[in-house]
Amino acid sequence: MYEVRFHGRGGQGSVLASGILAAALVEEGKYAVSIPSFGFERRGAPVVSFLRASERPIRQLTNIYNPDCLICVDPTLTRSVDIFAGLKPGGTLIQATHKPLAELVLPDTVGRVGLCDAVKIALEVFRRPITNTLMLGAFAKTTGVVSLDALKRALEHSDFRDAGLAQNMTALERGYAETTVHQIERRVAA
Amino acid sequence: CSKGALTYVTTANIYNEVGDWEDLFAPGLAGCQGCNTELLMRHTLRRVGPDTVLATPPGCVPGMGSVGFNGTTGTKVPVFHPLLTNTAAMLAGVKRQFKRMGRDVTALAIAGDGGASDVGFQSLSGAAERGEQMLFMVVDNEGYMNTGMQRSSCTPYGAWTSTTPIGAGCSAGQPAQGKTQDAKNLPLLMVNHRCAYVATASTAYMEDLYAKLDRAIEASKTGFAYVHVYSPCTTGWRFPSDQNMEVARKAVETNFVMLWEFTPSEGLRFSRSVDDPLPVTDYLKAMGRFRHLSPEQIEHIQGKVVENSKFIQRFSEQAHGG
Amino acid sequence: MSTTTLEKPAVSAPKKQKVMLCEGNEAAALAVALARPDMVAVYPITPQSSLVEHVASLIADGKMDADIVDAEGEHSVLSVLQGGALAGARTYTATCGPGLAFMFEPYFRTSGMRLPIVMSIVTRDGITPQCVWGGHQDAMTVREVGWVQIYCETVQEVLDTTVMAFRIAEDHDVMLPVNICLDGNYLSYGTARIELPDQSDVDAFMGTKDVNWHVALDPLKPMAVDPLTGGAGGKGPATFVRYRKSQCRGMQNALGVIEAVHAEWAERFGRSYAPLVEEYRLDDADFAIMTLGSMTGAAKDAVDEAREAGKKVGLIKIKTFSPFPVEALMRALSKVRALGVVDRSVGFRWNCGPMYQEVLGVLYRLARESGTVLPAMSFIGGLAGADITIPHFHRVIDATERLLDGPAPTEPVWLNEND
Amino acid sequence: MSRHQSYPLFNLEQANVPDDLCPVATDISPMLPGDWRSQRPVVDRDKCVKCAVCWLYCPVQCVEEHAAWFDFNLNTCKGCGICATECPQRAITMIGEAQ
Repeated sequence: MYEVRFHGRGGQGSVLASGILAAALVEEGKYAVSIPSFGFERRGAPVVSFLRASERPIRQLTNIYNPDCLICVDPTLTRSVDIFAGLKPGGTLIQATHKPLAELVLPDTVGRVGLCDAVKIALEVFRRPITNTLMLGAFAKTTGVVSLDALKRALEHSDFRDAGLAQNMTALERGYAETTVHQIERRVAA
Repeated sequence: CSKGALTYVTTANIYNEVGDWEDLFAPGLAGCQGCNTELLMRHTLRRVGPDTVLATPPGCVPGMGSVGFNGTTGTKVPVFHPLLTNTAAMLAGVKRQFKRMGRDVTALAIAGDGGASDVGFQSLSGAAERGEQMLFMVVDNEGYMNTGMQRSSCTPYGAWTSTTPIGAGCSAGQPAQGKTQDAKNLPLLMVNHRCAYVATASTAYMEDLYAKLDRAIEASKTGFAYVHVYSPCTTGWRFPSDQNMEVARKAVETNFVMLWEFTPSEGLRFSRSVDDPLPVTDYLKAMGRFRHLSPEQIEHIQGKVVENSKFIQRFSEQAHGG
Repeated sequence: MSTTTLEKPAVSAPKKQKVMLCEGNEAAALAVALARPDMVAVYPITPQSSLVEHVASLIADGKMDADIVDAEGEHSVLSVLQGGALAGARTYTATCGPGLAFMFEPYFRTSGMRLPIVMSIVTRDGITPQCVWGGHQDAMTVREVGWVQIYCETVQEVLDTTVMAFRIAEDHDVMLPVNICLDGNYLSYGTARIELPDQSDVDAFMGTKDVNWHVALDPLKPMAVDPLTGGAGGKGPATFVRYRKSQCRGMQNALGVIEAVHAEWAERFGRSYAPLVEEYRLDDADFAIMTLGSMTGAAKDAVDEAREAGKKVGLIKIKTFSPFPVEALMRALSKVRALGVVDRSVGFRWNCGPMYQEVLGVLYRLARESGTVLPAMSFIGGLAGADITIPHFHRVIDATERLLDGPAPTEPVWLNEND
Repeated sequence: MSRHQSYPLFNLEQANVPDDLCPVATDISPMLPGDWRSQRPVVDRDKCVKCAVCWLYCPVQCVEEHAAWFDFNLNTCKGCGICATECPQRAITMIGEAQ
């Protein structure tokens, strides 16, 4: 079982991204379950959604408290939300940011980091800061849990059409290509 | 036509035309002696005919046995009790399915004013807004007469009902003198839904009623048709049963009730002149429920009659004169 | 033609099912489309809204040939469908919580008129406290109103059971409305992989439509529908009792029909579910926990973990809650020596969960037959969208295990009290 | 509407429909309110001009046409007196049933 928690803001499409990732995993013959958190998800308010992936059918329909991976599609979110709560030791962070790794404050649980200047790319692709599909590319690049091809196929089957689909394809590819992956060596082994 | 009523008497025209048509209610219904509602529903269903589904929410219409009792029915067309609250919605479902099946069936509701203007208003308004294809007739006897003459929102100002009684008053306020609010004008509310057809009618003006029924039946094939019939209640209003038509007539002659019709394309048109009305006291004194009225209350009612008349006349003028 | 016609016709192999990903609400909508209703009435309410939006889209896209009525409230939604059903329409809607409460007046009447309307309840907790999140309080509150009520565990089960609901409702031995309950939030918005049956296979499963063979509002078949019935004296009381007894009989008939329809579904589509009561790792269990709805998945995982730790625990899931599957539960409960029941709603009168309260009646019958009283306790969790996690179920398992050699508490355990 | 006669009422037995599902009624009510009457209408046949006003306003629609006059079906007449009050010819009198 591989568990992912998405962090974003209402309107940024993190719930949609979670769904597309689940669809991509199913494309690859895996099982996936995605659950959004439920609240009053107004535009701009911090939102969370959860995704489980497995080789076997998934029975749990619950939230995720100890994720293997965090995907944070908004660079400013860490100021207001403790996105790292419950992350498994050695866990992965996929972060939208223009900052280099050295400028990020990370807890000891983070073992691998994928960084993508998603807002800059999104402004070039969409002329708006829509980072969700970009960050799926970043996720594929950083973890290898899903292939870029499967994500593309899932995108093709999504509700995106025509120009929107083309833009999101570009975003996905650039997210994959322009993400830097860092392995963090800890002095003390667990 | 086998009918031999005098053709020079205009009232006989209706008889000559429809007298042979079957009365689609059972011969025996348990309406009160001289019940205007029974008169209205028998004429209405005869005119609408047997290719009809009839909805009659709780009230005098089913109360007199039109939906029957323990295995017997009072109606020769399919008939049902909706809830007091959902007549228009339930009938809409029936009509839509027949439309889907390509069958021409008239969806007819005969509802009381309580079930239409109070607790049933939401479903009525919703169905009218959606343009559900039906003929919705309201029998306005100005209260919940079937259950013991309680007040409805169509009960007029000053009227005695069993829940707006006449009393000596208490330390907290004035003596109780009947209903203290004016009636809700339901047909005007329906005009504001831009129904395919809206009309007011009275059984004292049968030719007018029949003409309006014809237009309403036609309109119900394409949209929501609404007919509001003022229906004096011998039992609840306290007048002798033989005076029914006289009371109905006086209501119109005093402008307490005005007869008009409305379509979105033609606007509102009076079907009987509202000029030179009789004083409203001619109407009020015809029945017991207004016997207690003070001069101030009568003045209030007369004022409201004038106000209502002007209000509806302005609708009419905007449609035709302006 | 010959005596061999007693054998059932062979079911042809189903066409390949489309694998896709969707949320529970969409699965319900897809199932409704497969069942080909004539009329759907909708009014949006959280967490049902996306379900009726999906239905509206399917109709707008020409993937579903139904008349959609955007009614002005749930009261009218069900009323429209009653009219439609009386005129012969196969009908569907969905609601929850306050919508179901507002619908109560026609809701009660639907079962009395024996109208086979199918309605999803995307379950939501009861207000007040004001809340828009999941819980079974809405469906539980109306459990005594004569609707068949079936709870789903997974998104796939939502899809399959929603199609089956029409067959169950319209079975001539049942002729009762059916609620398919899917947990608000976890199932309504939970997205999972599903297999979508082919329309032609579902058409073969559904058979011919005959919704209003027993009552009709049709000018060519004049009758009075629902005349006044009853009163003291005359033939009224006996007439009323005859209708009520028939309703109760239809409800009991539903038990067998639900089983048969599930068996046929498994044969045609290759997916089987315990139709009434599921037994999970029960045969060699000392004690069991009991669940309802989407909580069951996490509970099964917790049972597996507890088994690895040496606890002899099993699980009983109720799928069909109304009619209450007394006999099937008797068989399941006779295998264990203690029981913990997890409800996602409260029974105010008894200060316990409503499912637990229902089970007490079964335990009484079991005690009469076996001579021993099974200790049981009530757990209440997952109210207002709260999560019931594997750790919660470990608490349930541990507390239930202690019933084997200790007294049973009389108060319920509130699982999310300290979350 | 071209048709003005009722269709025959549905027959549960013929249709093989159980009588304990949805409550329905398929027999027309045999109730006749003629015995409610304390007064009955009497027509002066010489005065009756067959103007049909009594028919128009009779709530139970019990007015029957004869060759030269209109009369009343006393099985259903409730004795309300509307016909007598409305008759333009004053051709109808209400008389006590006891007489």
